[in-house]
Amino acid sequence: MFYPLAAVTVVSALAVITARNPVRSAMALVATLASLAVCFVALGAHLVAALQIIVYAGAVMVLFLFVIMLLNVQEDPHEGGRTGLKVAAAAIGAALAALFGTVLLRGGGSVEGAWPAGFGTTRALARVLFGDYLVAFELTSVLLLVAVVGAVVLARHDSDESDPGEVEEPQ
Amino acid sequence: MVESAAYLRFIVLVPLAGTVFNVLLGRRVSRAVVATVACLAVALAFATSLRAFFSLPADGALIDDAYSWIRAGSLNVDLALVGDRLSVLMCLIVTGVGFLIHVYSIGYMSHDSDVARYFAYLNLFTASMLLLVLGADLPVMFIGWEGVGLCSYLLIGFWYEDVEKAKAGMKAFIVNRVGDAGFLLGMFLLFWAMSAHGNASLRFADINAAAPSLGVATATAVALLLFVGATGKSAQIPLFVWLPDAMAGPTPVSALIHAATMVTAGVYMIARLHGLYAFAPRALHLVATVGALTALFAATVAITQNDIKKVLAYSTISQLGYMFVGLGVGAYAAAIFHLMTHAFFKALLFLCAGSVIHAMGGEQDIRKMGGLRHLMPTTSLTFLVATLAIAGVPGLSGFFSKDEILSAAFTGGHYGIWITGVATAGLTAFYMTRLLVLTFYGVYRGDPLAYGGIHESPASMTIPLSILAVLAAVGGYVGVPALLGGHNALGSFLEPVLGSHEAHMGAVVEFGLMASSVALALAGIWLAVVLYTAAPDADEQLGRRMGGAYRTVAGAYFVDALYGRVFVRGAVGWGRALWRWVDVGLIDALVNGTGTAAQRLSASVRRWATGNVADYAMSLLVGVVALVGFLVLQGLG
Amino acid sequence: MSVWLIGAIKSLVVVVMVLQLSAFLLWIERKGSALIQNRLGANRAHIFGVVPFNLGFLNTLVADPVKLFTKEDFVPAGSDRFLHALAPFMALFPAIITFAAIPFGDSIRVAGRTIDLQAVHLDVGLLYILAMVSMGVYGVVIAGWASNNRWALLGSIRGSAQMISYELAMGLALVCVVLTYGSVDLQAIVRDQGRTLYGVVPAWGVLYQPVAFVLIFIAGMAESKRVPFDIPEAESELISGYFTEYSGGKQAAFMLADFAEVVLVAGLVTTLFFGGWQVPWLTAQGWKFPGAELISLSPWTVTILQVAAFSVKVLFFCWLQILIRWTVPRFRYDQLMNLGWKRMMPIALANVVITAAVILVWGRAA
Amino acid sequence: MITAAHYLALSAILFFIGATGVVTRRNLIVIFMSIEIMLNAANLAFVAAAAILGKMDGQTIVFFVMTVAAAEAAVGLAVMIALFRNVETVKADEVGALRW
Repeated sequence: MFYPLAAVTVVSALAVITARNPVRSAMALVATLASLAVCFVALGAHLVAALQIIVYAGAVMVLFLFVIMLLNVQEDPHEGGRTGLKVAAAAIGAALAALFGTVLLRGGGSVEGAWPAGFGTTRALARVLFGDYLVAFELTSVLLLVAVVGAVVLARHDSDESDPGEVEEPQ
Repeated sequence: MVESAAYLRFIVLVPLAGTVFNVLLGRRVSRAVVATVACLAVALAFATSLRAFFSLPADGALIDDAYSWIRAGSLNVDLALVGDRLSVLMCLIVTGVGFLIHVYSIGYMSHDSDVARYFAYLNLFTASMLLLVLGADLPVMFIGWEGVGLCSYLLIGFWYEDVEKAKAGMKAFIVNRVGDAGFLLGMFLLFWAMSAHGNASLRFADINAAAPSLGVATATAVALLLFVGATGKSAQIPLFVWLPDAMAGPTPVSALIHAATMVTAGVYMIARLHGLYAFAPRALHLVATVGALTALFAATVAITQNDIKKVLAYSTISQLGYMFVGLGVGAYAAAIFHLMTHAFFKALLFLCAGSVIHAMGGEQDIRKMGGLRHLMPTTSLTFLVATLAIAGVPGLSGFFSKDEILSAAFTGGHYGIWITGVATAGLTAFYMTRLLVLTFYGVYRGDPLAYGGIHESPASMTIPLSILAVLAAVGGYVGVPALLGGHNALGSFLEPVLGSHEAHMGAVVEFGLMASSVALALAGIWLAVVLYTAAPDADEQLGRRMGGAYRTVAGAYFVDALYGRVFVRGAVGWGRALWRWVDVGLIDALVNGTGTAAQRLSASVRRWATGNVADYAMSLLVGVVALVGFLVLQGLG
Repeated sequence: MSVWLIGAIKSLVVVVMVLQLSAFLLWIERKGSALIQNRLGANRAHIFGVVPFNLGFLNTLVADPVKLFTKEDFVPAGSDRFLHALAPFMALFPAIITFAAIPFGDSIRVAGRTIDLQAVHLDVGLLYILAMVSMGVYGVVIAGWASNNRWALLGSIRGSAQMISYELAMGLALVCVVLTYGSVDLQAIVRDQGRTLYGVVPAWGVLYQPVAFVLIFIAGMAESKRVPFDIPEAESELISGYFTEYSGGKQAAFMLADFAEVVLVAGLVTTLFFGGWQVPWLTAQGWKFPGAELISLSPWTVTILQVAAFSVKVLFFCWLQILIRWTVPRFRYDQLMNLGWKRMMPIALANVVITAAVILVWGRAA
Repeated sequence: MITAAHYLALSAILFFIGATGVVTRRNLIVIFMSIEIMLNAANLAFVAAAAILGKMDGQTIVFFVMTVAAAEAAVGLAVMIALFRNVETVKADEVGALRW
């Protein structure tokens, strides 16, 4: 079960960075996120998996698609340029993966061992979230509020352009 | 005995207030208000000086400790004013003559467009001069010293649109800087010496008191350095060259600054420090020698000048020489006496010259004048009085003061100096009579068309002339020597400050001395009258006959040209060399090199900042790989 | 292995049920709309051309799909073929697998094994449904993008904006439900509704959360993009919206997805607010009418009754949606957005606050 | 037997893919997506760690990562819209006005 899942994840992730068309990249990313959600389920994180789909696949990626369509970003015919950079990036990325892999593999342990009762349930997560991490949780809400306001301010047209009432005011 | 008198500061502050008023509001109010404020300020200063004069303690001074100026280490300098007999007398001269000249200026400057600026400068000058006179210590005097220098520069270059006049102002300023450097060095040395003797004060009283303990060498060095300052300010050899050029300024300015007051600052300063100079006999001797040489030298030059103001300028230099002779032979009171009488008659002479120039529409060449006494009777008469006074005709002020100096010189055994002085007296009588005759007597030689326009000056000018004429005539009677039945009131008045200088040779000798100088003076007058009445163009014949010698004298012995060639051109050459080799070659190269190096370096470094996020991410990635690799290796090892 | 087998069987059952129900709805819609509009409706699908053998919905049930799937599968020039093909499945797939979490009956015991009548028993069932509903938007977006057609793109942008907007109100309303039941497990929520209030009234969710019911029902209809929320399709404006460039089987998939969503909304509303598979007063042992003796029933009977009750409820809400679809005219775009953001969202927020306050003061009902 | 190491290796590979994408792609939106991949790789590592340790903290961190990622996406995409409105491009190498 793990290997096909991992294969799907990796292939779709590769598709994200190799696809010429941003929409295809986005769809590949959705696939990556979905298969990662399945990984989460396999690791006993049901709630995180659901959140992964709701937040990432359901909201963030739709936002991405929305922006892609809004800006009408076309396929990039010159995307093939800078081969040297790509090769170097791939080499360094591989080195990084190898290094991380080295480190992470040494910290291996079973993931199918005896989890404590209620591990990964909504209740368990809520207990930690609203216990040890309460302050961080509240701060996160502030962060989101700020982000929303910031996004609105940034993406908004200038008010004098978008307000037709001003223009139609009789002289 | 010292009395506190806080009103002394108003002698300085009232003219200063006049300046402030005319600077801030002068352009907005009428000319009448400007002039009234300026004259009133000086008049008030004169009145305050009179009050100080009448409240002088019998033996002592009035002190106004206005403000503690500098407190640094052992150095204590107060912005203090001292009103003793010397300084109050000077105040009266400055404000009195100054007031008359202010009034005169109303008429003289009536056609000028920038009266407010003129009177602002004039008031500022008066304030500075009074500060110089009243200052209780050397630094305060130095402020006044620099202040009058600044005003002199500003007023010489008053008509700055004329480049020559602006240049004359700069010349005066620069030459004075040379002298000021000496003054400053002297002041520093004096402070050092005073500190070394445990009395870190620069008060005149302290200096004069401490002078004996300074040692002859130190005292001489200080005295010489300060004398350098005095030669600058008072136009003595070798720093006289600026004064003839200073005639570029308005004539009342020449009268006030370059005849009556500022140029006497050097004399006043040495008189103030007489205690110090008394212990530097060599320096004192040099003062006398320089004064005598300057007097003779300037008198010879004055004979050959054709510009009415230039003649008076060289005359001033010559008379200042007399004063230095007086100082040099230890007759400080006599020097101050001559300073006072000279202030009267030389101011009068300049003002008369101004009246003539005013009437002639700016013409200053005496060869184009003549016969003006019919057209300008008051000016002519007052000029005659002044001429007789300066020539030393007995009974007039110049006779008494000059005679006192000369007799002091002879009495002191300075026979060479005495001979020089007597010769100068003859020359003085000659060139002054020449000036008088060429200007006011004989026939008119100028532009016939302008003849009809020549007229006597207005009352605002003639009244000061008359008053000064009276002063020039009778001013000498404050110092009638005992020989002539007087008791030298001025001398005894100043005695508490300057000490007495009574050394009599006997009546016969003194009469002989007096007679010789008087005879020489009368001879000079007679010669001039005979020569120039008969032939107004006598100078040209003289010039032809004497050739190079005459040209040398007429060109003031080419001192100016020499300075120009040696110092000015040398300085310019040095400046050019420094600019080209040091400034451009070294400093600029260093600065530009630094800039260029930084630019080149950054030009190569900035390639890193491609503006492409991918490259930044790439370098970030490389860094992460390196870091993680290091950690992994460390963990594995 | 039997776990897998049981799961597979359950999944198959659910998928078939949903698909058949969707197809059935197609016929209901045709005849229903005819009924509403006082006309005959679809009546030309004969078997061998014999009228008596026109077996009503069965004919249409077969004829419509056959007709659709045999039409030309047209792909417009300049479109992204892969994404163009992917889109219908992206639309249909989430709609169908959402049912996996919806319980259609209580657990039964077969051969010593307890089997939930629910494709997958998920701890986070409600969130799962929310997640899958949010995935539904991709079908719309990709379809419009891949069609290389302005109307299609406009339709998909409208569709995605609409779905995101109403998801918000729906999510907030679901929060109220979660607060009420104290669980996100759908089976637990349904079981909780088996209680009675004062021993008489079945404790269905609608009694606790009427506002949330209305909000979720409206939002659900908006998610299914049907009239009056058919802005993304809007025949009179955008030809056919995001699936303008689709034909044949792919178009059938979109239609199927629409009807699947209708069923999904009905199922969700039923589960959350109308007791799910609960039959009033029916317990695992039999009927226990208030004030009456227990009428004992066998477990199988009870199970069948429960599944039937669930089906009837779902069908009722499907019919309600069709009724609304053929009754109310289409919103304008601004009206749609105003309703979503300025009406439903604040109401949902207020509802959350009030619910939380009530629970804080009086405690949970259960 | 699937161990945590498998998941961690998967996480490393995903991170590498994301990093490579950030460096090689020119389209800012795709770069953004690559960053999301990297974030998700980290998430996977967290969840795996939670599974290894049997503690919920790892999953809680993922919750925060998701929240921050959502905020980042909102602001980042708004920036991109503003950028596009001004310079008509979302190519990373064409937006170099502040270089040098």
